[in-house]
This record gives sequence, C-alpha cells and structure tokens, in this order.
Amino acid sequence: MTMTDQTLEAPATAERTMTYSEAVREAIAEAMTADDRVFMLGEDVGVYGGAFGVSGDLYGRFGADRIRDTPISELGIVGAAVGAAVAGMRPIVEIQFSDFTCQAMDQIVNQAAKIHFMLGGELNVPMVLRAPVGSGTGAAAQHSQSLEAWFAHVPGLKVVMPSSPADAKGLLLAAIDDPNPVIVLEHKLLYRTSGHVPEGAERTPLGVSAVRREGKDLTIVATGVMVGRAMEAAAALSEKGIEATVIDPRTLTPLDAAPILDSVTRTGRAMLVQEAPGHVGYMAEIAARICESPALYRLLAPVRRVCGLDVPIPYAPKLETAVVPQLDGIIAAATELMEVQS
Amino acid sequence: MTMTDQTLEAPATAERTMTYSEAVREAIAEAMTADDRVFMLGEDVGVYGGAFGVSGDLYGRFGADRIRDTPISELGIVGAAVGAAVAGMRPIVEIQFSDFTCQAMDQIVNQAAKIHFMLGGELNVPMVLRAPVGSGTGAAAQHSQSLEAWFAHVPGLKVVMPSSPADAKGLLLAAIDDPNPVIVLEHKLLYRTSGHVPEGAERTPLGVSAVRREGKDLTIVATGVMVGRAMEAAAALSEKGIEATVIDPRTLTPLDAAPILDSVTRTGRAMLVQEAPGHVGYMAEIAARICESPALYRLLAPVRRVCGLDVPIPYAPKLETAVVPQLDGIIAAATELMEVQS
Amino acid sequence: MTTTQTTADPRVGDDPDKARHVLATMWRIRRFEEAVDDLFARGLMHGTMHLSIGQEGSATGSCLSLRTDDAITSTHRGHGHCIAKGASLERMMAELLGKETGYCRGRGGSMHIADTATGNLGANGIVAGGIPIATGAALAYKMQGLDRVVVSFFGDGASNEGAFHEALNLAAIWKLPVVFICENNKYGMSFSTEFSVAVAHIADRAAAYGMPGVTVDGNDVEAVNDAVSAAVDRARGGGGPSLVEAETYRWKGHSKSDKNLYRTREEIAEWRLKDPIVRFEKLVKERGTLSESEVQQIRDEAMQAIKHAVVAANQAPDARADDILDSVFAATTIVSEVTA
Amino acid sequence: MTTTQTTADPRVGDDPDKARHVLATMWRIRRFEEAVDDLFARGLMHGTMHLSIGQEGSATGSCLSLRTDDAITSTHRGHGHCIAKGASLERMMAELLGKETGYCRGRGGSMHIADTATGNLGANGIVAGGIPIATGAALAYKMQGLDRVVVSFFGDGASNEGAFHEALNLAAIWKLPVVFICENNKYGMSFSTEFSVAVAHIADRAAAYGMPGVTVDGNDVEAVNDAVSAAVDRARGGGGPSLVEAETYRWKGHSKSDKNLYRTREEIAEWRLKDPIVRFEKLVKERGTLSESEVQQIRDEAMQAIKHAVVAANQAPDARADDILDSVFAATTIVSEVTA
Ligand SMILES: Cc1ncc(C[n+]2csc(CCOP(=O)(O)OP(=O)(O)O)c2C)c(N)n1
Ligand SMILES: Cc1ncc(C[n+]2csc(CCOP(=O)(O)OP(=O)(O)O)c2C)c(N)n1
Ligand SMILES: [Mg+2]
Ligand SMILES: [Mg+2]
Repeated sequence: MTMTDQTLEAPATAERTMTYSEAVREAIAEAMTADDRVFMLGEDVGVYGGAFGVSGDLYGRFGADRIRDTPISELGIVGAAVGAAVAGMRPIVEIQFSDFTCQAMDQIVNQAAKIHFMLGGELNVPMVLRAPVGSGTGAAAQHSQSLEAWFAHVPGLKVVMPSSPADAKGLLLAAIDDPNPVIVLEHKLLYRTSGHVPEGAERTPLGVSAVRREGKDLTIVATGVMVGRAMEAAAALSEKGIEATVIDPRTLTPLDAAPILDSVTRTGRAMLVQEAPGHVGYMAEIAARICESPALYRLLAPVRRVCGLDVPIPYAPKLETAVVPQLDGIIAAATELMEVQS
Repeated sequence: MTMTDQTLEAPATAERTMTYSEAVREAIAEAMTADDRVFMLGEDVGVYGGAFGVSGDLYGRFGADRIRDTPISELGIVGAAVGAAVAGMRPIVEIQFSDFTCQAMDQIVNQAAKIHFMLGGELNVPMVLRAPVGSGTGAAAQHSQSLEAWFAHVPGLKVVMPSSPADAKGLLLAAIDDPNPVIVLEHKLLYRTSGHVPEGAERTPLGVSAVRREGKDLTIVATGVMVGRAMEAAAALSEKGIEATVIDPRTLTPLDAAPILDSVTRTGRAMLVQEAPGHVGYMAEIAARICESPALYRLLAPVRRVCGLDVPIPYAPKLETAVVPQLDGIIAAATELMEVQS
Repeated sequence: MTTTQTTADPRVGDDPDKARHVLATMWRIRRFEEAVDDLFARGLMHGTMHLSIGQEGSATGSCLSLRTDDAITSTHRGHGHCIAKGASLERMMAELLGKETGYCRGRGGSMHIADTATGNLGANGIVAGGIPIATGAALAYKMQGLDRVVVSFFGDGASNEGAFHEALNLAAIWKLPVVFICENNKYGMSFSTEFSVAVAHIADRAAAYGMPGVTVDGNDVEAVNDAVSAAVDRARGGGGPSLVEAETYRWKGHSKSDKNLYRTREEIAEWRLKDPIVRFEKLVKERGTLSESEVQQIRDEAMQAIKHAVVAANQAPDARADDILDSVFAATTIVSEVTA
Repeated sequence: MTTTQTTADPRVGDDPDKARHVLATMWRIRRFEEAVDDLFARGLMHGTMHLSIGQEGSATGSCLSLRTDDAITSTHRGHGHCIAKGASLERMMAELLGKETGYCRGRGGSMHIADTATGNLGANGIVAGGIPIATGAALAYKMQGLDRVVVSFFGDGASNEGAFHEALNLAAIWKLPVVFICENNKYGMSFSTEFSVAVAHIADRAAAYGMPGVTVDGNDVEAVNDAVSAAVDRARGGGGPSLVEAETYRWKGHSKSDKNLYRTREEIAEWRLKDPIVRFEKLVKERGTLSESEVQQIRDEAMQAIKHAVVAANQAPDARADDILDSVFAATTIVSEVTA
C-alpha cells in the first residue's frame, strides 16, 4: 500500500479529547462489546487495572473471565493467547513492560509469527500483543527498552507504534480486526498525553504512514514518542525559517515507504529519529529504503539518524535523558543538516 | 577500531586445512587446555558430540564436568552460564539451533548484555554463546532462522559471524578471551566446508572487517554463508570484466565500517548480501552507514540489498532455496547494478 | 475418523470394532514411518525426521479417548499422533515429500503438520512449544462454552522446559479441560532421564500444580487408554487438567544424525521385545476378540494404505513457489478496504 | 561484616552478639526503607522502588546462615537482602539517589545493586531472573572446588516463571550448593497465591525436582535461620539444593503506583501485628538475652546510621555522563593489543 492518510490530523480544537491510555481502553472496551471472542489477559490487568493503569475499570465492566489476571508467566501467557487464537478467540495480551517479551519470544516468533505460513494456511493467529516501551521513568535498563526493530524484522508479525491517542485507539482496533498477530508498542510517556479521538469505531488502517506536517526543506521520519518531539522541533525550526515535513510510519511492518521517499525526493534532506539505540535499529531500514531508491539522487546532504546511544538505559535522571534524543538535540541536528552544502 | 586486517587471507595452497567444525572444536580444545575456567555446556554436547557434531570427541578428552550435557532448558542453561561467568568461569554455551535463543532471550539480553553496565562495572560476564544459523537443511521455519540483526542491536553484546574455518577458530578464541558476552553465529552449511587454519592460538581480533577480495568496480558486503557465495559471484563477474571488492565484516557489533566506506568511496557501487530477511536486517545498517557518510556523494547507483525474502523459511527444497540469495541471483543483481547509469 | 472410547465402555481389547481400529491405527503408524525411513535412506525425502516406531501404543491409546472435535497438539515426533487422530496418510506423505497437496502445502514438512478437520492443532519443531498452545485452546473452548478437551503430547525432555511449567500452572489455576501426556521414551535426544531429572517419574511433577499425575505402561494400549479416558472424562466434566506419563521407548535414533552412542544395543533389543503392536495382537487373539486372519487382514490393509499413499503423493504436484510472498499473512479485510 | 550462624551454634535469640546483630540488621533495613519511602514521597528520589518493610525477618535470618564469601542473588525487592549481606548503607543510598558513589555509579538504581565484596551478585529487575544466575554461580564454585554456597531469593510470583523451573532442575541434577529461598508474601503484585498457584505451599514444588522443600514462618527470624542453616549446611556438605519457603507479608504497596485494591485494610493491619522486629525484641527481652536499654541503643544506632547515609549520599557527586559510552563493555585486552 502506498496511500497516505492525512485525515487523521485532527484539529487541536476538536471537541472530544482523551488521554492515550483512555483511548487504548476505549478501543478494548468497544472491541469486547462488539465481539465476544475478544478478551484480554495479562499480569495485574484485573482489579489492579494494569501496571500503567491502562485496563483501569475494564475488570469491573467485563469481569474476571474476559479481563483475565495471569500469574507471572510471560511465555505461558503468550502461548495461551496463541492457542486461544487458533481455537477461535481474539486475545489481547498485555505484557507489563516490553522488556519482558524476552521471556515470550518463542511463542511470539517461532509460533505466532510462523504458524499461518508454516502450516500452509491451515490456521490463523488473530492475536494482539500490547506492551509499553521506552525510557523516561527512571526504571533503568531492564524496564526501558525499545525493541521494535526485533519484531519488525520477523516475517509474519505486524508491528505498530501509535504516537497519538487517536492512533492508539485506531491502530489497536485495526490490530484486533486483523487475522494475524500484531505487536502494539505503546510508549509509557505517551499514556498521560491527551488529544482528539474521533467518536465511534474509526480504524487507523495498518500499513499506512501519516504525514504529520508538510514542509519543503527537510523530511523528518520519527516513531512513537519521537513523533511529538519531532513536531515540536519542526515548530521551533519553522521560526528559524526551516520548514520540515514530519512523517510517522505508525506501522513498522508492513511499512508504507512511499510517502517517505516522495517527501525526501522533494526536500533532499532526511533526518530519522528514534529512541532505540541506532545500531541496527529501525531507522537503519528507513535509511536503506532511501538509498535504494531514486530519492538517493535528490539528496542534498547525507541522511542523518538521531537515535538513542548504543548503551543500556541508565537509572540516574540526567544520564537517562542524555542517552536518548531530546528536543534540543533534534533541533540542533536538523539545523546542522540544513547547513550541509552538497 | 578502523584498521583492516588482510593478513588473514590465507593462501588456498596453505599446508594445514580442516573443516569449519573441526576449527571450532580445535579452538574450544585449545582454550580449555590453556585455561581451567573455560568449559562448555549445552544439549547433547557430550557423548552425542553435538547436534551438528561440533563438540565431537571433546567429551572423551575433557570429561563430563567440562563438556557438560544439559537438559532441554535453554533459559536455564544460558542463565547458568551467566552465573558461572560472573563467578569467575569462562563458559561456552552451545544452543542447538539459533532459533532456540528465543527461549533464552531474557538471560542473553536483559542479564548478560546489561550486567556490566547496569551494575556500574561491578561484574563482568565473560561468556560465549555459540549457535548454528541459517537454512539449507530442510528443517523448516523453526530451525532455519538468521537472527543476527537482533543481537547486533543489543548494547552490551558482541556479535560475530565466522565465514571461514580460519575465522571460525580465530574469532572463537578472541570471543573466549573477551571479558564480555559474545554471540558466535555459525552457519550450518559451513560446518563441512574446509580451508586453511593457521597453527597455534592465532586470534582473529573482534571488530576488524576482512577485505576478502579487491576490485575497482563494485563493493560487495556479505556475512556468514553469503561471503563464499559473494566470492564465487565475484569470480564469475571477473570473467565478465567486472571487478568486485568483497568485504566480510566478521564482527557485526562492534562494526569496523571504515573499510566498507573506503571501498564504496572508490567503487561507487554497493551491494549488500545476507541470508536473513531484508526488512530491518543487518544490511540495513550497512546501507545506513553508507548514506550517512561522504561515500554517499560517490555513489554511481542506488545501494542494492540482496537478502532473504521476508518470509519464514519453507520446507520444500525448491522453496527453501528460492527464498534466500543464491549464486545466480547475486551475479544477476551485481550485473544489473553495474548497468545503472547515474 | 476416530472411534471414541470412554471409561464407560468395555476395554478396547474386548471390543472387536475398537480392537480392529486400534490395531489398524498402530499398523498404519508403523508402516508409515517405515516407509518414511526408507524414503530418507534412499535419498527420496529431504530434511529431517523423527520416528516414533515403538511408541505407537501411547499415541493410539490416547487418541482413542478423544472425539473428533477434541483437539491435540503434537511434537517433532508427531506422525503417530497425527495418524491416530485420523489424518490422511496421503496428505501427510505429500507434505513430507514437499508437495502442494500436503497438509502444509510443502511449507512445513514433518514437524509442522496440522489438520483442523481432525482436531490436530499442529506438530511443533520447538520442544514444549505446543504445551502452552494446548492450554490456550482449552481456555478458548471453555470460554466458548464447548465441552471439547485438548490433549497435549510432549516428551520427557520437554518437561524440563519453562513452557511446560508455566502452561501446567495456568491450566491448573484455570481448571482447563486439557490433558498433558508425557511420552517418556527415556531420552531427550541423547540425554537420559536418569540424568535429566531428579524424580522417579515425570508424573511426580503434577504435584507442583495440584493436579493428578499418573504413570502408565505406554506400550500397553489398554492401560494408556484407561488412564487417558479417565483424565479426559475428568477434564470434560470440569474437573480440570491431569498429567499422564506413558513410559515407552524409541527404537530408532533420535533423527538421521543419531549414532546411538548414548545407549546399548541390549537396551534397544530388550525394548523391541516390548513391541506394543505384537503385544496387542497377542492380547486380542488370546481373548478371542480378533482371529489371526482378521489380524493378518488388518496388517495387509495398512501396508496397502501406505503403498497407495506413497504412490499418490509422488504423483502430486510440487509445492508452489509463486504465491509464497502472499502466504505470510492471512488476508486482511480491513487493509483491502483501505486500499480499495 | 556478617556473623555466620550454623546449625551447631545456639539459637540466635539466645546469643547476645547474634541477637544484637540480627536486631540491628532488621532495624537498619526498616529505617533504610522508611527513609527511601520518605524521599520518594517528597520527590527527592526518582524512578520506582519496592519496599520489603514487614519482611525483614527472612532476609536477616537467611543471610545470618551465610559466610561473607557465600553469595546471594536478590530481587527487585532487594534492599533487605543487600543490607543483611553486609552492604554499605551510604553506597546503597547514593545509588538510589543517582550518585557516582553508588554501588552502580547511579546507572542501576534500586533494582540492580550488587556488591561483590559482600557476595551480593545483584538484585534483579526481572522476576526470577536471578534464579538461573545463582545456579550458575553455584556451578562455578563447585567446579572451582570452593565450599561456597549461593542463596537465591525470589518471591511467590517468581515461582510461576519458567526460569524457576529450569534452574531448580539444573541445580537438582547437578547437586549444586545453592539454596532457593522463596519469600512468599502472599502476592505477586496484585495477584494472590490463592489464585496464582494450585498448591498449598510453594515449597510443595520441591517435589518436582527431588529436593527437600520446607515452609517456615518468615517473620520468625530464628525459624528462618534454623531452616536456612540446615539447607546451607546440606549444600556445603555436597548434599545438593533445597527450597525454603518463608511466609511473610509486604506492608507497603507493591510499588508507588499501588492502590491496594486487591487486599483489605484488615489483612494489612493483621499482618502489621506480626512485625518480625517487635517479635524478636520481645523474644530476646523475655529470654533476657538483651535488655530494653540495649535494644533501645540498637534502634538509635540504626536511625543514626540511616541519617548519616542520607546526608553523606546527598553530598556525593552526581553520576558521571562523560564515560557512558565507554562503560558498555569491560575493557578487552585482546582488542587493545590489536589496535596497538
Ligand atoms: C526448544 C528446543 N530445544 C531443543 C530442540 C532440539 N531437539 C529436538 S527434539 C529434542 C529432544 C526432545 O526430547 P523429548 O522431549 O524427550 O522428546 P523425544 O524426542 O524423546 O520424543 C531436542 C533436544 C528443539 N527442537 N527445541
Ligand atoms: C519477567 C517479569 N515479569 C513481570 C515483572 C513485573 N513485576 C515486577 S515485581 C512483580 C511481582 C513479583 O511478585 P513476587 O515474585 O511474589 O515478588 P514480590 O514483589 O511479592 O516481592 C511483577 C509482576 C518483572 N519485573 N519481570
Ligand atoms: Mg524423550
Ligand atoms: Mg510476592
């Protein structure tokens, strides 16, 4: 798919606003109300309301059977979801921190991702795995990773990273509809952010990038929490007379690359922003797509990646912010990139 | 490090040749003889001699204590290696198929990779994890993956992919010496290939790319089993008057990128070959390094990735070979790339 | 088809129809795997394979306790489970030969055969990989209000994987309709249970999950069927999961590469004398349930069925490569709406 | 320093020196965590924290059975283990405050404190993450011919992780010198053991590994010490691993975000009455091992020690950011040789 959906750019003045976590919860509630096959399972998703409060009151509304608390057994939980999915249910698994998908990689990668293909189409695995990613909470190296590149690299998985409340709801609804396993990576720092969320069951289609902002000088591609920072940076750059296009792929696999390549062809400058460590990260793929395409010939400057340092996330606040891209760094990198004369 | 080591290019006529798996075994035997702290553990590494026959007679030579058979418990095995390493041993873990590292990702990624940094340097984890990668044996999707991109993306892990018997021994010896966790990915199809292996404990330093062949027209970067195919392709291309440089990074993390960038600067054409699926694979990083560097300005054609298809590895022989790069495809892609006029 | 045997019924060795079915099933498994072994030896089949020759009793006795709409998850050593649950020999053979008519369209091979029609949710190349999946399927059936039961087959070695532990605990706390059947053939590849576990019986591990654990002679079809039928009835009745350990033995090497260095010829010979098929034939003849001629006919039919399967599978078209990129994901209505 | 208690010695409540050490340790843990709780409440500490207030008995009683050169692995709720094994309060507090003088140079925080000098191989942010590591350390000591023992602390919830299962089995088949101590505080975050397991006691799970399993009152320091000393002696003597379950209770929420919706005020109040410190003070005074004034002095010293630690830690320099890229890998001689 190569179409770009800009209708999701809601006016800030829109009537209905809610937080990112409320949007996730609303999507789950609507899907569960519409379809008995949909249920949620995970650690402390019940009366506790979820480690990040996302499931909230769903336990009270849908009961212990469909908002199912589990023991601390990530491999078992995901495996149970895979089994429930092949047997006709539509499970939504919550993994408390995406770091703990490490415990469940066999069921995610060797089972869920491959079953449909490997069994010749005999079975489908319509499941959703939601997990919070990222740093910024002082939880240190084992609770702060951004592992999207791993999942995006696995054939058979679809991977989304919602960057706004509207997409948090829309992408999740689309993920639940999808007959394939979909990994939904939500950034912890976004849960409390709010924004417009359209009424009703509006889907954000999987595999469609969003152009968040149009500008002629520079193309910024950003994912997850970095989309907001890129938009802030673009606003600041605009005051300096630099107009940036900001593109949010939203779905990392399958990737809708056309809008990115079109924009880079126009601007000649590409800056790629992610929180994850740069080395072999997702933005390497975006860089590769650019230099494999005719857009390469239009580059006025080398592609610039602005990524997390190749280090585990440290605990101390100053160190934690120092190792991932912050607003100033993004603005500085963009300014530098504009100064390059080819 | 940015130096390039070409001395490792052994003359084909060299006196001492052995197979890739014999070279791995020799490295383990020499390390175990030289250092009591070194031992090996894994499933069926003992009397069975290893699923791919790599440990062979080591059990008979070193006994059950140091060539330690384990139950089928990958997470436990790797965790035990981490614990043994922090307590002063130098474990070498064999995982029967690299696909099963999925079971052990927590101990590899959340523990081994992070302990040194996360604990402020209080502990080191000098362990080696060896695992066979790749397709070509008709073992299907759960026994044929190439997951190097995952490990290369994890700060705190070093990752090597030996492509020759000499490097299979040299890189493993260097990995055992290293005070950090090193992932050694050996390709199944290489185990039976043979080549020159220098006498004695000659190390192949980690973090040093090898230029396997020099040519002015085209730069081919290849990893693992694809290095041999790239060399064959280069020979065939040479007959057509196309001279290719072939570079084998050998260590994926930390990457010695300079020789690649230097070569691309000279040739203006880059072809990147790996067995793993292309999307968000390791070669995306190489492409990114190129288009982030001044080499970008010297490109006469878009960078070309020749990778596995984004599908799980199928069982049927024809399908299995169809989804990963083969010699003809590599030659064809190179020829096409040479025809591009910028 | 599978004939179901419940605890209510007479024992299988006393019921001519059941006995015929059981014997025919065991012979079909034996002959199928001998044919596979032969095709590999002659280089007519590629990849790898894991034969269950000598273990036919546990697959057959267990599946006899199940209804067609009950489900199983199987293992890398799954031909027996697959056949006992009622799969087509021809489609199985076609799969192993990499044919388009195979159960996985030639994409999975021996370790990945699934057949929804007969309730086989799939063999698995990952040791213990099917155990959490079986647990989840049982959860689904329970939530759907169906009275289906799921049986999960796995080996002694698999009981050392974390997946075994997590799945059995989930099944126990949720009282799911699942029966865990450990086919203890004494070895996980080369590693003997003497060294791989510190318990006398794998069934002892049921204690960690508060579920019943029982060990039976896996080469005694009736004993297996009795134990599994009891566990299945319990599961169907809402009593929750059980762990059944069937003690048996693998006659052949673990896979092609096995040199049998970890066990003695004597041990293998000893177990060959405990052949579950010979034993069942003797039993039904002694009890007069089946005559020698009936038994011989069953043997002949099994042989014919396999021969036919090999011939038909060989004639089938090779697996298609043209739609491989379109086969990774199941078609998604939502996306097509968008692109439309 | 840690004073070691073996099964040979008189019970800790009867020995003035041991009693003093035990009471001082429990008070240091209690006061340290109260201070941490207060710093968080006042926004002077960031990140998250897991307090073991109410559980001081098991950490203290267990570590008393260990020599300084014995090792432990700890958990996200590890302050007590760390202090009981002899760590410096100042360096711990400095770590929680993100200081360069902290045990992890401010890079790990509360969940990652390790102290090789006192044999603490590290807290762990991953539930059950330390269990296989403890097993591996025990393997190392055994292979090195040392008579060191490793204790692995973990919670009731951790016993549902695959890592628990795999590690205990490895320790059992290899007869390793390791003692697995499950601090059962009735909840894994919000999930009660009533629902998370189907056994009466976590110690029942020892049966799956053929190792002894015992359940003790975790708030009775002497009972904990008796059970752990016996297990440690057994391990040191080559008898292999044991599983000790210490039943206790967490007074505070799981972490900052906890609203205690999953338990009643009454339950918390009831357990507060079982305070391991009050109980031990009562015991030593009744037995005349320590006088009230001695007890009061111990309390005061603990309070002073914590106050000092907070002051000193606050004065320490913040964690350095300049060498962060050089801290990912331990320096490797081999590579420097090459670059030279
Ligand atoms: C997770 C995982 N680890 C290792 C293997 C390699 N392997 C395949 S079968 C096998 C032995 C399994 O033993 P058991 O569970 O007893 O089954 P059996 O082969 O005896 O039927 C091993 C180690 C695997 N396929 N998956
Ligand atoms: C693998 C993993 N899963 C989940 C979590 C989140 N988590 C942290 S502590 C905790 C509860 C642990 O319960 P228990 O083992 O009983 O220890 P307790 O907190 O009660 O001391 C959970 C679910 C984690 N840190 N690691
Ligand atoms: Mg077995
Ligand atoms: Mg607990």
